Amino acid sequence: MRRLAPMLLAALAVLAVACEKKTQPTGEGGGQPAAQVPAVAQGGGTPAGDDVIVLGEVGALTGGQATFGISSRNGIALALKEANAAGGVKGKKLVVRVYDDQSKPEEAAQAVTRLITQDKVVLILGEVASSSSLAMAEKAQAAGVPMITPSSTNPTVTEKGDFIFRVCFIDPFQGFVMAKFARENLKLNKVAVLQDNKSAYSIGLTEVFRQKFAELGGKITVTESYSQGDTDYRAQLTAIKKTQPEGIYVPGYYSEVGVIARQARELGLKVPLMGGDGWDSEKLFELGGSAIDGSYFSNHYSPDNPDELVKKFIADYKADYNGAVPDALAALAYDAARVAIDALKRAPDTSGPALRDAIAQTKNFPGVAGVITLDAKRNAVKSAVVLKVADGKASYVTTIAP
Amino acid sequence: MSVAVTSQDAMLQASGVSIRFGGLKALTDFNLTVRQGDLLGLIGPNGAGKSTAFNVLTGVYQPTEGEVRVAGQKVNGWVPHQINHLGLARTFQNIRLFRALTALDNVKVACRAQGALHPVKLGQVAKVGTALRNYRDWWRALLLTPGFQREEHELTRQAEHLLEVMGLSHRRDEEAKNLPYGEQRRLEIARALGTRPKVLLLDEPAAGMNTREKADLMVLIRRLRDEFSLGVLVIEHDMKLVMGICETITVLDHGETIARGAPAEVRSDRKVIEAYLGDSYLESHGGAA
Amino acid sequence: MSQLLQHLINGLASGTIYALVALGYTMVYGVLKLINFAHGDVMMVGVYMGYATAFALGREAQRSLWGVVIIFAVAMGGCALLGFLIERFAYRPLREKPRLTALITAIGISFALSYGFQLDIGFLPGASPRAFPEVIVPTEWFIIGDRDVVVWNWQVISFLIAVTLMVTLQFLVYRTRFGKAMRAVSWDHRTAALMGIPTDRIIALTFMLSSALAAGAGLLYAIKDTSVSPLMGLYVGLKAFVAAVIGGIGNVPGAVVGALLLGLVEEFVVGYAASTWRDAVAFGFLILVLLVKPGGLFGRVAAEKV
Amino acid sequence: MATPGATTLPDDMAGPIPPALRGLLPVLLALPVLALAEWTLGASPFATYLLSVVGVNIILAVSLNIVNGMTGQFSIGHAGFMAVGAYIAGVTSLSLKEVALSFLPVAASDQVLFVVALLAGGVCAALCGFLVGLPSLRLRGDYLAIVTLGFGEIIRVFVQNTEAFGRALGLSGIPQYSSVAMVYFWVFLVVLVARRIAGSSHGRSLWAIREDEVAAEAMGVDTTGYKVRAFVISSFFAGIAGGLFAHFVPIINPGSFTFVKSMEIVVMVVLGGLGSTTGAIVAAIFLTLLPEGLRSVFGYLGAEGSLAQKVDQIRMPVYGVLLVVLMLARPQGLFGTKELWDVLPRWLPRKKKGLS
Repeated sequence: MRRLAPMLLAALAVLAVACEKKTQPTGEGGGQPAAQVPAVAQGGGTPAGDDVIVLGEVGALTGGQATFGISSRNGIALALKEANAAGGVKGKKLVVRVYDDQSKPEEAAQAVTRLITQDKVVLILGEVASSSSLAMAEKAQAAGVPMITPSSTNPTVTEKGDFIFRVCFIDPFQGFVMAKFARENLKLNKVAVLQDNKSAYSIGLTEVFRQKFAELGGKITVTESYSQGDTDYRAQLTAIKKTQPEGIYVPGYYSEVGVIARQARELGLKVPLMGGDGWDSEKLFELGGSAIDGSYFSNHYSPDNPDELVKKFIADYKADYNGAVPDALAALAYDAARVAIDALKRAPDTSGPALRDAIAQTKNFPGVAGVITLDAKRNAVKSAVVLKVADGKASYVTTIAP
Repeated sequence: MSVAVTSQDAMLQASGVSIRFGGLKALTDFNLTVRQGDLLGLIGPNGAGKSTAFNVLTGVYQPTEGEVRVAGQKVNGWVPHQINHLGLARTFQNIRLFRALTALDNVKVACRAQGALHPVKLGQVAKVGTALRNYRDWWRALLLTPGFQREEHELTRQAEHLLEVMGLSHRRDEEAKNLPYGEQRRLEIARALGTRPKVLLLDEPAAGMNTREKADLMVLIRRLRDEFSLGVLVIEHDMKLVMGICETITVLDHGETIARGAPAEVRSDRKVIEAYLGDSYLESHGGAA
Repeated sequence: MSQLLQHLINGLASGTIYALVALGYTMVYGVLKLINFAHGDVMMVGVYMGYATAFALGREAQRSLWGVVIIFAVAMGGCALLGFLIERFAYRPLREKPRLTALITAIGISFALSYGFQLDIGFLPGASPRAFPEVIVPTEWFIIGDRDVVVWNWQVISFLIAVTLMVTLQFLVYRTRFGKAMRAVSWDHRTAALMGIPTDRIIALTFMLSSALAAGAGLLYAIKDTSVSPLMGLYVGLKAFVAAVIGGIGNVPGAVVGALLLGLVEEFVVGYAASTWRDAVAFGFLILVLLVKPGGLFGRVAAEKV
Repeated sequence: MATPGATTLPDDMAGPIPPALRGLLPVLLALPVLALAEWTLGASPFATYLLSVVGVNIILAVSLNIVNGMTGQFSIGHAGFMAVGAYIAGVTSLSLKEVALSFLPVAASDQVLFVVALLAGGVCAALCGFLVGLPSLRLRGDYLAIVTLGFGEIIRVFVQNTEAFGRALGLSGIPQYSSVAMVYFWVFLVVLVARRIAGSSHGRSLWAIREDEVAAEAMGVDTTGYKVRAFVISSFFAGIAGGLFAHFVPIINPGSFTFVKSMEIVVMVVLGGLGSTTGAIVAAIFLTLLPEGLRSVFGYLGAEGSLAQKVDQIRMPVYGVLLVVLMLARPQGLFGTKELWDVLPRWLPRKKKGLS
């Protein structure tokens, strides 16, 4: 008993030292730490080493949203690989340091702080979940390090400050797109909603959809909820069935929607399902099978797009990740990384303000998930496409402009 | 530690107590009175209901019928610690010390419960007031007020005194579980005395002791009764011990009181002999009776 | 009316699966007084074993009767082995130690399994949910009205499998030598050991049995909800555990009744009240039951001998 | 790695410090130390953040130890109390955001309001603790555990469905008043409270309940009352921990207070040794720094390359395996029921042996 406890303490001390070491910027060999005065846009200082530029990424690699975090990570890795193959930026190689936040905002805040102060990253990419992005945005803004979120759609994220950008559209727009499509193209009168109560994204889309759909003269029969991670939605669907809707709006993620579609058909609900970009994944067709056929969702881009860029992205992604087809999150992450690389190329140096200004000037950037122009609120202005699912793939129906 | 009651008052009184577990009658029409200075015995073969009687008296079980009074107060429906506060303390048949605590702390736990400045208001009302006062008491401990320190000091002194009385001073800082068996028994008695009881219930205090230790114990029990002005009720298997010290003996069998009286009377009672001989008593105890 | 019937079917369907998982908790608790937090994750591993087997068999073979039997056998056998290993290396060394210690190793194993299976390294499946193959080709068996109520073949088959497993278990526990030994160990494993019962072996067997049962339950669950994911163990495990406690943990029929009740309560809360409050109601129901019956519906609070 | 010094309670009255001063002395000593720490750390956001997380976890572990370790009850819903504290304190701070006490400088006024918010959170959590403690009138052991777990989950669902608490997105924009000094002031307080309880007759009563509830009751200990009070004190500090958490984490979200979080706290307590306050502290520090340390280790092993991207994922499974290994190696926890100074090598001054 007397022997082991001190030993453990010693191990602890070693660990602490291991952490401590990192507090000194590796580039400066343990010299006076660069002043990291918060809120003053001094920038992250010189990145580690002379021949690399370090980017930071925070994502959910474990926990409830891991599947989205991993897609994003893959997309970013692909973009960096391509950039490095093309000679990097300003003669330097790009390196991304990826930290897992276990799908928790406090871990995201911790990871992003580590990226900024220990790893001296010049720019931050992430997260999918808006709560985690909000936590990161706060820290990034305070430190004056630009951050691009690939797929956090909550409007408040970019409101955190002028260093925060996004390359996707925001919740209100997508809710509006589907409401308009359902009412005007599909001519639906009565629609039920099934939202993911654990996801801010889903709640955000639901609110806007309900409001817009009612404004356009439609009727919401009922709003039911499930929680991310559920696999049995029969109770909600049975309750929805009672209200005899003509369509069901399911603004969730593919990981749940596929199963929802199956169970809806199983219960004899034959009406079309509708959703947002959270649906976009090969997994949707795997999980939903034929049940998902005849459904619609709004998205950033259409995979039928003859654009070379999209084709190349899909092919490269497949080659790198065992034939997996990229989902929207991977595509957006890929775009976010490319926007970042583009800005790094254009910026005079890698200081925070210089990068911020370079990112803010992004205009008509050809992303795989649509052409990106950042507006004054640092949000991407993009049209949305509506896709229809049939025979295990999604095909283009129409485009709806903001 | 003087008690302001005359020896005439019944400190513990059970009248017509019965208890039933499901269909099983564990105790029937049990009557008992303990006064200050009494030294009573409760005997009976295995499963006669002796421990059940103890448990009813101390509030572990609730009587199905009849009533129990402690210091004149009816205690049906009370929980054990409230009954303890009225002046009833006990030891356990299978020693139940606070094993990981030191001998001193074992006794201090008991001393404290009584020494509290704001003893728990008895009865079911005025709960809120006591609750609040109890919290105030915590503050004194958290702020380490001088009064609290004095009180703590006083508790230690009391507990040390009790250890001394029981001859356990040398074990003061030993964890209870490390004490030899006989000393654990004595520590349990010391702990019970810490609650400043008026009546002490001893549940087989001599179990597992050798003849010499038993003899010492007999002396000790008498001494405690006199020194602390107690009424003592002893459950015992060992007839010799009971006969040796108790003035009145109650004999239980199958939950019923089959005899009561001075040792000599009980010893020659037919029913008692029958109960013991006819039961497994002889087999298990090799005719110790 | 038809809606009510549909809810009833749904509720019973999830209830039977909760029951199978709950039985595992209850059996292990019975013999070891241990809340086996890794139980749900063992179930998850079992489902992945079944998933891998189904793929190895190929689309045609997995749908044959023998295919299904092989899938269940592999998953249940594999899980029995996993359960054995966990018990042998993570719980047994701690048997005479405070109960909480084993609980912590259980949590450790739960973390290792559920997070480990989220990795996409080597054979590990990755975090994304997968579609579980339709090993029982779905056919509608009963239809009421204009498809107002639909009962599918696999629902009936699952129900029958679940009931068969439960009856077998009941038989095993109350009618065999092994069951008698198990109950003896549950009562007091030291005394049981003194009586010549091979305690270690009985406990190991109980673990294997409960793990196999979990794998079976997990497969039925995956067939029902057509998907499998690394976190399913956590969600289902928690609910099943609650079910076991409602019924009185350690009590075999209690676990079944508790699970069916929980399944129905959840279903009706979602169907007729607010779906957002489902989990709160489930736990509220649990607390209510415990307040009225502190030992669960069928459990007894053992009066401590003084 | 400053383990906040626990106060010692001399067994008799004699001593260099006058009794009247003993109560407050540790607090007076701690304040300048904290101020100094704050001054040194102010420049490093990462150290500040990490130390704050460590501090919050210490508060959680030490407070849970009062219920699980000292009293021997088994609560696995501590994250629920933390959530109550976090949300109540967060909402209080948000609504007082524009308020300033005119007679104080802004910074000081903010700190005063912060403490008010913390106390609001703590008191609400304590009330919940009282409500959860009440069933302990009837429930024992694992059944009590499951009630606490259920309570935690109900709180989570409640937050998720309440607009004022930000639902699934969470509550953001809470002023970030917290500082290392403030966090460690509360760490210090909870440790002080835990140690003083342990050294007082209240503590002995709790230990007695843990050792043998029946005997404790028979010796006049109001077991139910003590259990409820242990719950109240423990959940008060969990609420404070939550409140602190809400003021340095930019957003609080129901996902941060799941039963997995509760389990993490239980793990800290058990790993430290049930009943050992210093054990809980050491375990909290160790387990909080472990993932971050693994990150460093993996970082050194090779931050580039394709496996490096996956490296961070491996932390959690490794954490799980380590738990098992640690428990097997030391089933009684780091220190058992003893405190740090009881297990330190002999050449260090030893405390007088006794209940600690």
